Amino acid sequence: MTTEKQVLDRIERIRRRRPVVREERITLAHGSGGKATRNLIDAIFLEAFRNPLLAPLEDGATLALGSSRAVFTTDAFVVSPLFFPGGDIGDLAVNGTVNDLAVCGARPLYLSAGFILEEGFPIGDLRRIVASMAAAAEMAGVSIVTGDTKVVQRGKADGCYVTTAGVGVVDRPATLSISAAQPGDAVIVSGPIGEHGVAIMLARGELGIEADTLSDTAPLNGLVADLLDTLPTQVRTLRDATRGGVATVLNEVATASGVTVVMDEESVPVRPEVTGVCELLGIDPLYVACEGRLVAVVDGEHAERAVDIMRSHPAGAEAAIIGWVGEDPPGLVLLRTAFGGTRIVDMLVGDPLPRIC
Amino acid sequence: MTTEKQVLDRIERIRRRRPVVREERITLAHGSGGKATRNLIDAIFLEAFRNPLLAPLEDGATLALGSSRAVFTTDAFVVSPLFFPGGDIGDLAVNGTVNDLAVCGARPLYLSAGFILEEGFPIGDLRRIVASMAAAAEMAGVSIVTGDTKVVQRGKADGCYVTTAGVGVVDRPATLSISAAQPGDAVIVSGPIGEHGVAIMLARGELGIEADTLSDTAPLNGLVADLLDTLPTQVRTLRDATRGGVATVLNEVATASGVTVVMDEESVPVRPEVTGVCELLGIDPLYVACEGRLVAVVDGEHAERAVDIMRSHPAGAEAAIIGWVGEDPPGLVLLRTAFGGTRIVDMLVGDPLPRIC
Amino acid sequence: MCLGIPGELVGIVEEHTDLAMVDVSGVRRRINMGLLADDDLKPGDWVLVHVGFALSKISESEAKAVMDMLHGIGQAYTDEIDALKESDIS
Amino acid sequence: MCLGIPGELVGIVEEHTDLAMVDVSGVRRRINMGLLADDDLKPGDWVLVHVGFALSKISESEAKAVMDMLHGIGQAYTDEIDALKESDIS
Amino acid sequence: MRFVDEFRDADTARALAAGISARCEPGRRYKFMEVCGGHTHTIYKHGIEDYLPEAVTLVHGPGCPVCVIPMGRVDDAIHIARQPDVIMTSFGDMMRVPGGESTFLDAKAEGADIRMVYSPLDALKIARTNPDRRVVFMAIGFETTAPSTAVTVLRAAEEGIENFSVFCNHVLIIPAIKAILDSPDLRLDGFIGPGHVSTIIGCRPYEFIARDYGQPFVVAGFEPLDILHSVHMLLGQLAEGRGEVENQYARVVPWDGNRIAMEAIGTVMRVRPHFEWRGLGFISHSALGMAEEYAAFDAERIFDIPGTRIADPKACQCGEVLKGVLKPWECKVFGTACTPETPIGTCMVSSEGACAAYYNFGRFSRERVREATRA
Amino acid sequence: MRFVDEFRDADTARALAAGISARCEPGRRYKFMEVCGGHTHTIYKHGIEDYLPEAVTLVHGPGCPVCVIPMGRVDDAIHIARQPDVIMTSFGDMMRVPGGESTFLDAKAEGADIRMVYSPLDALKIARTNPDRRVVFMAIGFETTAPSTAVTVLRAAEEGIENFSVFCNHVLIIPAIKAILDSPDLRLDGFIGPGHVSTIIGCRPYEFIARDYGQPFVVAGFEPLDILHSVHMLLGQLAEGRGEVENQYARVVPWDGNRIAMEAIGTVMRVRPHFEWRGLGFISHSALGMAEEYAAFDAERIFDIPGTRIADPKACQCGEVLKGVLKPWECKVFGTACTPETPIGTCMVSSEGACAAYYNFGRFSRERVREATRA
Ligand code: SF4
Ligand code: SF4
Ligand SMILES: [Mg+2]
Ligand SMILES: [Mg+2]
Ligand SMILES: [Mg+2]
Ligand SMILES: [Mg+2]
Ligand SMILES: [Mg+2]
Ligand SMILES: [Mg+2]
Ligand SMILES: [Mg+2]
Ligand SMILES: [Mg+2]
Ligand SMILES: [Mg+2]
Ligand SMILES: [Mg+2]
Repeated sequence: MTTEKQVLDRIERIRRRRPVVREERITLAHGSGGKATRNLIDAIFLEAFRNPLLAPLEDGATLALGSSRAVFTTDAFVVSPLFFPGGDIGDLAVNGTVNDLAVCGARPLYLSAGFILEEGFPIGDLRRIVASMAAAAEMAGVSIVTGDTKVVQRGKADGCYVTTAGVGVVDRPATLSISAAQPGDAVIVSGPIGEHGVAIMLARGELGIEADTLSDTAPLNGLVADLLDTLPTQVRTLRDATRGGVATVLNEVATASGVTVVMDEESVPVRPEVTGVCELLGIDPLYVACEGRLVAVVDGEHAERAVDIMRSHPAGAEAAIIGWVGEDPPGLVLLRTAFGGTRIVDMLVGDPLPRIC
Repeated sequence: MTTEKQVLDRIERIRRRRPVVREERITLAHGSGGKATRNLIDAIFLEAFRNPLLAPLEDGATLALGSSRAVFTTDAFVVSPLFFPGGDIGDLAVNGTVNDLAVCGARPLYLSAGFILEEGFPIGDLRRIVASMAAAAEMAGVSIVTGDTKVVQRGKADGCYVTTAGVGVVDRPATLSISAAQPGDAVIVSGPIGEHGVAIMLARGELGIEADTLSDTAPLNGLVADLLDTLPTQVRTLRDATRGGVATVLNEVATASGVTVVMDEESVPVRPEVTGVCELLGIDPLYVACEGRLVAVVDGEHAERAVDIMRSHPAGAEAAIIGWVGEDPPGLVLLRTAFGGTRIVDMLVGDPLPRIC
Repeated sequence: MCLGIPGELVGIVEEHTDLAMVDVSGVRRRINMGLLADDDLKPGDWVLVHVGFALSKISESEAKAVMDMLHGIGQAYTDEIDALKESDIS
Repeated sequence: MCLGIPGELVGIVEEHTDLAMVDVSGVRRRINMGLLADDDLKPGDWVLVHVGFALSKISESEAKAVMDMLHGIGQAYTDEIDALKESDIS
Repeated sequence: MRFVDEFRDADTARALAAGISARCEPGRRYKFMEVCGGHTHTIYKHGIEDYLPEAVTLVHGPGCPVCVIPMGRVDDAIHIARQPDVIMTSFGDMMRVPGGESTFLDAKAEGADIRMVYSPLDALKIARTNPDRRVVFMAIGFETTAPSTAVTVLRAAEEGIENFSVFCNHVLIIPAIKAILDSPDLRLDGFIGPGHVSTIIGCRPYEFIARDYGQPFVVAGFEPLDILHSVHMLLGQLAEGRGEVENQYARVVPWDGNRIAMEAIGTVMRVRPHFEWRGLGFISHSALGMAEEYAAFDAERIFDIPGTRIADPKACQCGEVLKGVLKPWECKVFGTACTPETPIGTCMVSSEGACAAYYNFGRFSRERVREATRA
Repeated sequence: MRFVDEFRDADTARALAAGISARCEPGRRYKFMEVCGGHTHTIYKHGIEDYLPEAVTLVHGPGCPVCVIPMGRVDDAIHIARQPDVIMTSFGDMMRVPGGESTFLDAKAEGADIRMVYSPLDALKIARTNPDRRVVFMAIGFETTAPSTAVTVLRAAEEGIENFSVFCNHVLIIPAIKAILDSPDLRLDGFIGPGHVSTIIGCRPYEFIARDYGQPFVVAGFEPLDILHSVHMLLGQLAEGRGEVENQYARVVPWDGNRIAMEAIGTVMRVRPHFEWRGLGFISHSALGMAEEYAAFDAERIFDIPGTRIADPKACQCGEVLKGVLKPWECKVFGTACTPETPIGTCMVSSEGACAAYYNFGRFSRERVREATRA
């Protein structure tokens, strides 16, 4: 007779297989940042574009350009609404790309911006977005050096989409990688989670819920620089916890590094309003997007030091150790619940949440 | 009494003023590639992002990265229909960015791809697009190294939009610039014009016109490399003649370089079917987009050589000298018509043509 | 599906629509109070919220009674734990 | 607006819809021939096309007559030009 | 959060766990069924099983209203949603529930206008602001949710909103429990009763369970201490040889339920003669349909519905899982062919479904997880 | 392209230009008006003026049907287009024509469903495939275009397509020419007659011009040699002291026009008692409206149209330009306030408008351009 253990082992083997996309059409789940997104990327994009720079699926690709090392990244921003408490699509588009460069260990320098505008979009709104982008670029110390604008017929977009790409230089011999986490490392988050996603959900007005939640959108390159200046090799992995939230980032770490990540629910910073909204809607803040929160995997010996460094930067004032890295079972994220129990924290299966970035 | 000359001089002065955007909403004209697009870019984007790398509005920005020089560019692709005779949005998105790098004198190396997919988009179509991108990248010798995918609600896009950005290295001490044209230079086009734009218009099926026109989408980096290998400093300006066509490129040259560009209508290569469609619809092929045609301004002494080089490359088999650069009046493009007359060829005023790239 | 969350009544019940503002951890939503017309609700009362409706008024005394009982269970363990708490200096 | 283009009739007129295929420089479109029902159209005839309708049948003899006349005007100049043409070796 | 945080206290849990162990008779094994999917979710989400001794097993019952919707009803709903003038509305839980051919999410991707709502009142609001469309609310849920639907219909009638209707799939808990009690292959030692259903129906309807079947039945709250407390109470009854209905959740559940809510249901809805439950088959008097008097709001009467009947897939063992006969991992397709991404049975869809909860939260053996999470 | 390329031959043009110069009386100046905007466009596009001696000036007449639409009619059309169930269709030329407040392009950006068509039959096709929408064709153009509209309406009636209508703005060339001939401030030596209008109406309707006003009138084709040839013919009439109607464009224009087309117009449309022309004011019997019998297809009857009347902007001197009294550059706002991007008058909108043609193609003095383009 088959035992529970045999069944569970078989499942883990199956999970490690190359995913296939069985659906015939794109659904919202493919954009959720969870499993369906990952399957789409693996089975369609990685498969077709196969090359060693894309394959590790870091937040950006590290390139040799002449004698220099650079990081190159891109993100498309389709957030709705375009303007929300704490930010707008403009600063989101700048910060998002700045952060992807920063977490790859690069000093962000140059951004491109591609706009897709819907016929009828108010030019006043475009001015606001562009001004936000300029301010965010200034704050992050980057320049928007090239761009493109397309206009589509009314009804073929949602006002304004922005795709930014970014280039940064790698000055230090960093070994940052999603697959570099090691047993004994600590997991740190730079501040309270889920605020961006909750702010967006509420800003749509459809839920009738009111709360004072602001998006956490912010550039993280300063914080990352501080961290890497002091702990250049002790920092293993950096990620900004965007679509899919902290849980998704840690699942990626666990899978890529072949380790267990153990989270301690009680030490994960979550503001009460975020908890309130999540309880009301029955969602888990671990999966809710941030746009200005860093997840860092750091050599356990230097974890306290890393938290201190973060806390002395405004973007990391509420940094906290939220877990650690173990050896077995590889590829899984486990949670010690505040209640004192334990459970798995899996990749999100396509929850059709509203568009958040 | 005011003379005609006084009036015309006053107009030219006014035309040189910084443009303002008076409209309250985005219209299709802002995406046409003509004057409205240019005004939007000048008055809103340049104004807000002001920095010396963006200001020249080349097809890409030339960056110092460590000790290397690189070019960085982006384009958003929203073409409708997604699949058309001669290509699809996938190879268009790769070739467009490869070409923008090439015309800045860079060797295209790395591309990013940001996808905005509409809920309900057939995954089979996505596979086709991605396969096209992979094939185009292979042909151009570039790698797609980073990307992003977003899904928007049904009715908030038109199937699939792709924004590519690209990075290339500058190996040679090129002085290519939109403002480098000099009196005595020759103007060369690498092949028959307007085929892409016509192929797209017909592919939409709304005009009921049938013709065997194929899009000219193609990578130009090989052709450019051949040209610059032999004539590194004699080539002044390179552009791919996309939105707005050859006429728009030459207007940009005339304005930025402060020269007159004189075109000889008879020597501009146009295939009969393109002429036929343009005559039927009352449009001018000089303004119709190409996606694989190079416009080169070359030292007049070496123009024949440049044409020979182009003609020995498959992408330039039908290259031709189509005009020359003069001194006065600065900022204007003039045309010697096939009929033997002369006229101005101005920037396009927002003709609401269908989405072509 | 049967997700129900305690919230505090922070506004007056609006006559026509039966709606009142309820606060959940600093988050507010208008909730339909029609099913609790028999209860004598006032601001400060707590209700159980489900899909936009208040299903029942929460009894603070019953809640306290259960907590007291729970604290009574396994008294020995609780003593131990209290001792532990006092020694906690974090 | 009054744009009219010569095109060659390359298909049969479809009875019900009055439509026929017309070729303009290798480009084909179905054109309404209803306004030329009085003319006896056949493939190879040329018509003037305007907003999807054929407005008139083009007379080849009239065209030739005009061209002949034009070539006759300023015969002196034409002779000169013919000489020029012969010397053109490109 | 008040009434929440105090019921999640780990110290109290440890004390209570000790009490539970102390109440277990050495060598005896206990099998309790939590009827409600909300409980299943809580158990996994908080890792409550870590506090239970080996001797106590929790069995996940049929109380996930999403999980019991037969595939044919989903197809019928999609059929309605595909009418060009229809806006279909439902709770987010429904979006990925598989019908015979597709899900709401698929139908939406193919062009149907399907919108998630938080409350049936939001669906009514959509009807109010889209007078040229027909807005259908796909109503699912036990007695907990039925009153909200009923009140919404009453309001629609009051306001004369004619473009609003309900595709009623409300199910009743008592017939389901009875079906399980009557199932020959089942051995249970007691029930953790559905707390939120009971706010509406009260505790009396369960009395037959104690009386006729001699089973202890404790109506329980949804915080982890509530569950542990209920287990403690069930063990107490067993130790004392009692089989009674007890109310652990008295802070929320009045013994007599909610009169107004019951009346609203009684006005707007009627008990159907029978209704199909996924995995359990047809059960008499187990669901609510719209009353004749509210026919104008009844999507089943308004739309020409195919009334699709689709047999559960052969591989699917949801019925056994719902009855607690099989543990999720014992189903042959669990975790391989049937996963939350590609659910075959509905227990794999909602996070309240036994299979999904086990897959998402508990897929590893408890010892291994406990081992791994030791700091 | 046959019938095109041979009429663009530069060698023949040089010969013809010599012939034209030879026909000019020394010291005499000639002012010919090309009535049709298509001619204006051809003249600039091919640089025909480069072949004309100083003594010959071409004056651009009122024959751009887009340019003469009064602003109020544009506003009325936008009013119709804004009705939520309406699809407004028109030729691309209309998109940027300014009304009192906005253009079709603006209205489209604000949400109106406005679509460009190549043919009125395409508008009818849109009506056929959108039975739940009302499809309106904004009909513009002279007699050249009116038959196409008429035939389309006849087909709609035949097929019983009830959701199609025409907002009729067809104008008539003869009253416009007459208005110009009667204008006191005008001195002309002859007319280059509208070739494509004449395919429909023939050449007879112009006979009064020769007879009553003694002006030579040559119906001309649209290729550049046609224009030069016509100038040559006009000079010939003047040299011989004749004032007649001649047909340069006999390859296309039958002397008697197109009977079927005239009948189609006569069936579907009626001459309006008067109609406002931008810049020229009201002209009697100068436009076509829909006939009573086709009221079902008449947008003016179907829709509640404000019938807006808007005075031309003060700065606008389109009237003078349309009559050939002013050259475009002599208008005070030309090229400064009024440009193709921000047109004040309609002559600046269509590429057939005198101001737009001059701005886009001829803005520099001919000498300077000739100088600059010398190889
Ligand atoms: S694994 Fe799937 S098919 Fe098997 S019982 Fe669970 S939900 Fe049903
Ligand atoms: S410049 Fe403008 S306002 Fe003046 S006549 Fe021309 S179109 Fe009319
Ligand atoms: Mg990225
Ligand atoms: Mg990112
Ligand atoms: Mg990232
Ligand atoms: Mg571009
Ligand atoms: Mg570019
Ligand atoms: Mg480009
Ligand atoms: Mg370019
Ligand atoms: Mg991304
Ligand atoms: Mg859920
Ligand atoms: Mg035009």
